Amino acid sequence: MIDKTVPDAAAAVAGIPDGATVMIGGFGRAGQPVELIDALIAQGAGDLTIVNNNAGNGDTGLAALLAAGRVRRIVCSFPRQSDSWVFDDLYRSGRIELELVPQGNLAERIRAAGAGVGAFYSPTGVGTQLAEGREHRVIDGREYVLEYPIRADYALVSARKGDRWGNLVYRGTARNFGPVMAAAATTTIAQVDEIVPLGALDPEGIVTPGIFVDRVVSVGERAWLDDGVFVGGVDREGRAAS
Amino acid sequence: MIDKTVPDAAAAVAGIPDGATVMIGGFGRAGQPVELIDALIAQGAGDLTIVNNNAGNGDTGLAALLAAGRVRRIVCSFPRQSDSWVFDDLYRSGRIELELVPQGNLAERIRAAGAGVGAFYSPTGVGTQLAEGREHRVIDGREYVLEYPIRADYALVSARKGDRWGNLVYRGTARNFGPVMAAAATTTIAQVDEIVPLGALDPEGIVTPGIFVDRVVSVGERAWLDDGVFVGGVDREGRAAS
Amino acid sequence: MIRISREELAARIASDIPEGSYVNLGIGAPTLVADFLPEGREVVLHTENGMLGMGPAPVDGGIDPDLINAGKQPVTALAGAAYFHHADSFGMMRGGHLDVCVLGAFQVSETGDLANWSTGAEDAIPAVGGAMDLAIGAKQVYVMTDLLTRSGESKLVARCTYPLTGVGCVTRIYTDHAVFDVTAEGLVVRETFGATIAELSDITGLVLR
Amino acid sequence: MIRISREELAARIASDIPEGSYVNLGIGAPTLVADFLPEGREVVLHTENGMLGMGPAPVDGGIDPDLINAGKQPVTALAGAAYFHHADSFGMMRGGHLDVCVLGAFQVSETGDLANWSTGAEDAIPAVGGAMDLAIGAKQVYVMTDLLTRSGESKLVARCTYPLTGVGCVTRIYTDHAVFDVTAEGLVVRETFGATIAELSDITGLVLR
Repeated sequence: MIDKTVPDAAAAVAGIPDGATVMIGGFGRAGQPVELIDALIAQGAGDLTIVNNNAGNGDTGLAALLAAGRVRRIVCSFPRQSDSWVFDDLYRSGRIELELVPQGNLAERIRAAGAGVGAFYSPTGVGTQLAEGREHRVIDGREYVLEYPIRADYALVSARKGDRWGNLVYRGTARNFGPVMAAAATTTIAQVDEIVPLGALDPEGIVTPGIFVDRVVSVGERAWLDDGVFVGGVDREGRAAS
Repeated sequence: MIDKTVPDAAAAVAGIPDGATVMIGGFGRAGQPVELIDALIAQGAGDLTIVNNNAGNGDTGLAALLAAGRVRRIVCSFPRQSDSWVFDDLYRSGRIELELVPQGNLAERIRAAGAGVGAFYSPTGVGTQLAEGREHRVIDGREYVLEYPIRADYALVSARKGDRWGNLVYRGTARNFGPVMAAAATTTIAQVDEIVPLGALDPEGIVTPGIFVDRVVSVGERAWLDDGVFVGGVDREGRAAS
Repeated sequence: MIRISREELAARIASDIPEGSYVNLGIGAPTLVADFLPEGREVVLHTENGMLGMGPAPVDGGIDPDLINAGKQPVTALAGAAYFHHADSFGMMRGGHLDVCVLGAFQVSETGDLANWSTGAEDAIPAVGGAMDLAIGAKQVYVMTDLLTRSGESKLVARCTYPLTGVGCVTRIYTDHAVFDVTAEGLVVRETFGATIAELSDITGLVLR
Repeated sequence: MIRISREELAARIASDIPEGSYVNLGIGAPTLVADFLPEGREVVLHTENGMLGMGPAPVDGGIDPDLINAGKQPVTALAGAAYFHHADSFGMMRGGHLDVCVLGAFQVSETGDLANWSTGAEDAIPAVGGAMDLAIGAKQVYVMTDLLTRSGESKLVARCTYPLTGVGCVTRIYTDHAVFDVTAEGLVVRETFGATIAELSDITGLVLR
């Protein structure tokens, strides 16, 4: 019987070695697999390259991984936020490398890795600093820049529900990078609020088919899903990281 | 109020001119928008370029459009089937042009058009006749062939349900090319079994967001959805077109 | 010179967005535009982080951390909303499916070049997000900005000195003094809120029509 | 020489597919493999037209025209199945996510070149479908074929004379006489159903080990 479920977050992140490239889902805190990141911090892997849209918020999750000194390099589109003080400090003191990628190129490069596309021509960034040194090409009168896939050894994603085959459904805008990252990593690890029996997920609505997922761990229901109490994502006053 | 619904199939295909490039969804008969194709035949547009996975089955739907002499050129991956006699005859007598594209390159080229990708490198077809004359490139030690987007003036797709914003959900393997074609055409026309009120479709399960759809027409429930009676797709004995 | 407020400008932009448009409102001031869309006019808002049909901020107690906009503020979903992943979301932009996006700016050139992601300051931490994708992706790229910086320099310039976000991408510039269209023949004053073309030419240092 | 039947060959292939594998079975004979997967061994079948977790043909009366396989035959969906569109489906192949695909062949070369889509006949109507994507996409590409054509020619060849489907893509060849692995050192007889290596070399005209 196929059973990709693992008992806890520690088991889920077992084996991630020093020096690994790890994609981490989420846009800010929405969809950030905080429990897996906490387990990764406890696990101890270091010298990591992280691929994420941002570079951590506040002092938890990805920010805590950065603060623990485990990250050598980060590939992202928007590190600077009102609550990115952990990254800001590391960057200013030269303790972390940054590869800045326009968000759509980041998403499409990750998708290309999962879909076996060798490279693609994007119109995004043409004529800007971020396309300097890249190969350009005019196609049908429009200028494009050649972009290569971004692959990873591991992807850590957060989803709403999963089953023992690794099928996943997400929730709202927490879906964001999860589906493309799941397909772009050698080993994909998903934390879910709830593991459901095989067949309980509507086959029309499965967003990440299990073929892309290696391990699934339930981290339990988030209280606010039922009672509206806030946990994570934005701050209690609804003020946002800009 | 946004209302993309139109009263009937004739209104749905109004304005498609001679010489248009028209994508038609479906894999064989599954997902083929037969009612829209019938309306297109009645509408009279000719000299068409059709993009479809196949080249018609039996004497209905796409095959009927071909038989009516409206198609100058077809772009597809698998024209030759046990029930493709209409195409076979046109092709052998030199009355239709064929561009044969490996199925995955076909799907990805259509996707590229919708996603604004200028071109991409595919490993599919390298070293074969179908890649002859195309640009090749070695990336990370693997050889790829450069593939360009396939765009269309119109896309005709078939979906299970739609709403007045043009949001669509599909059913089973009838989804196939619908979502990528809907995004790759200037004007996308969807036939659905049922138009439902806005908000009735689960926002987590919408496969084609309305941004890609211009007109939606209900063609009514297909009887077999409820009672298992067969209509279209495969023949009554379950023998398949190979 | 007469200036209009940020809210008045947001209302002005909102009134120019036709019913049925698919619209992305950038982080910051452009977000205000949503509040001024005329009652009953259906416009579908896109947020880069994976939703069409974005609704307003939630009322008290309705905050859902799984439902945020590009600025990471809590939002709601309207009836008809759809969620999708990031590659699909940016495919919508890059593929030219959005009718309008409204972006902030540090500078806009008279040929429609946009600079809005970096001041190029030595010690600044760079961050680009979806700005470059939006700049080249939407059919109409509107800029919403004060015409002058706090120190009185024109943000409308002959040539951007800040790092570019996109080349020749801006189609219209809404400022607190006037609205400008970017045309093949240069900047055209579409509407002024009081200033004359001569006055606008004077403070921008540009040839305007 | 001893030959095994098509069904026996399908069973042989099925027994080599480990539990948990993601598998695509090509049109025609390879489809038979599904019928011989050992009871209780979970293998997830992929069909190019957009489903993982494909089940067997429906029982009488259960035919659903929206639920077909790549051969356009009616199938069913297992618990755990998922549907997706064509670009996603072929992304799975091209991206190397399938563990095994099983394909038919006109010819296979000793270096693993595959020819299975065209005999190159002048009057033939070409059709390629997903063959080229499968050939280069799966981690293991198994060919299932008779060793000899009806006219007695070896389908295992030094160099394909028919138009290629993929270059160096086949990893193993299951035939009615023997099973061959394609290795960097040439074809290795993995298993024979009776014939000696010398006999196999004789009828194929190839150096075998």
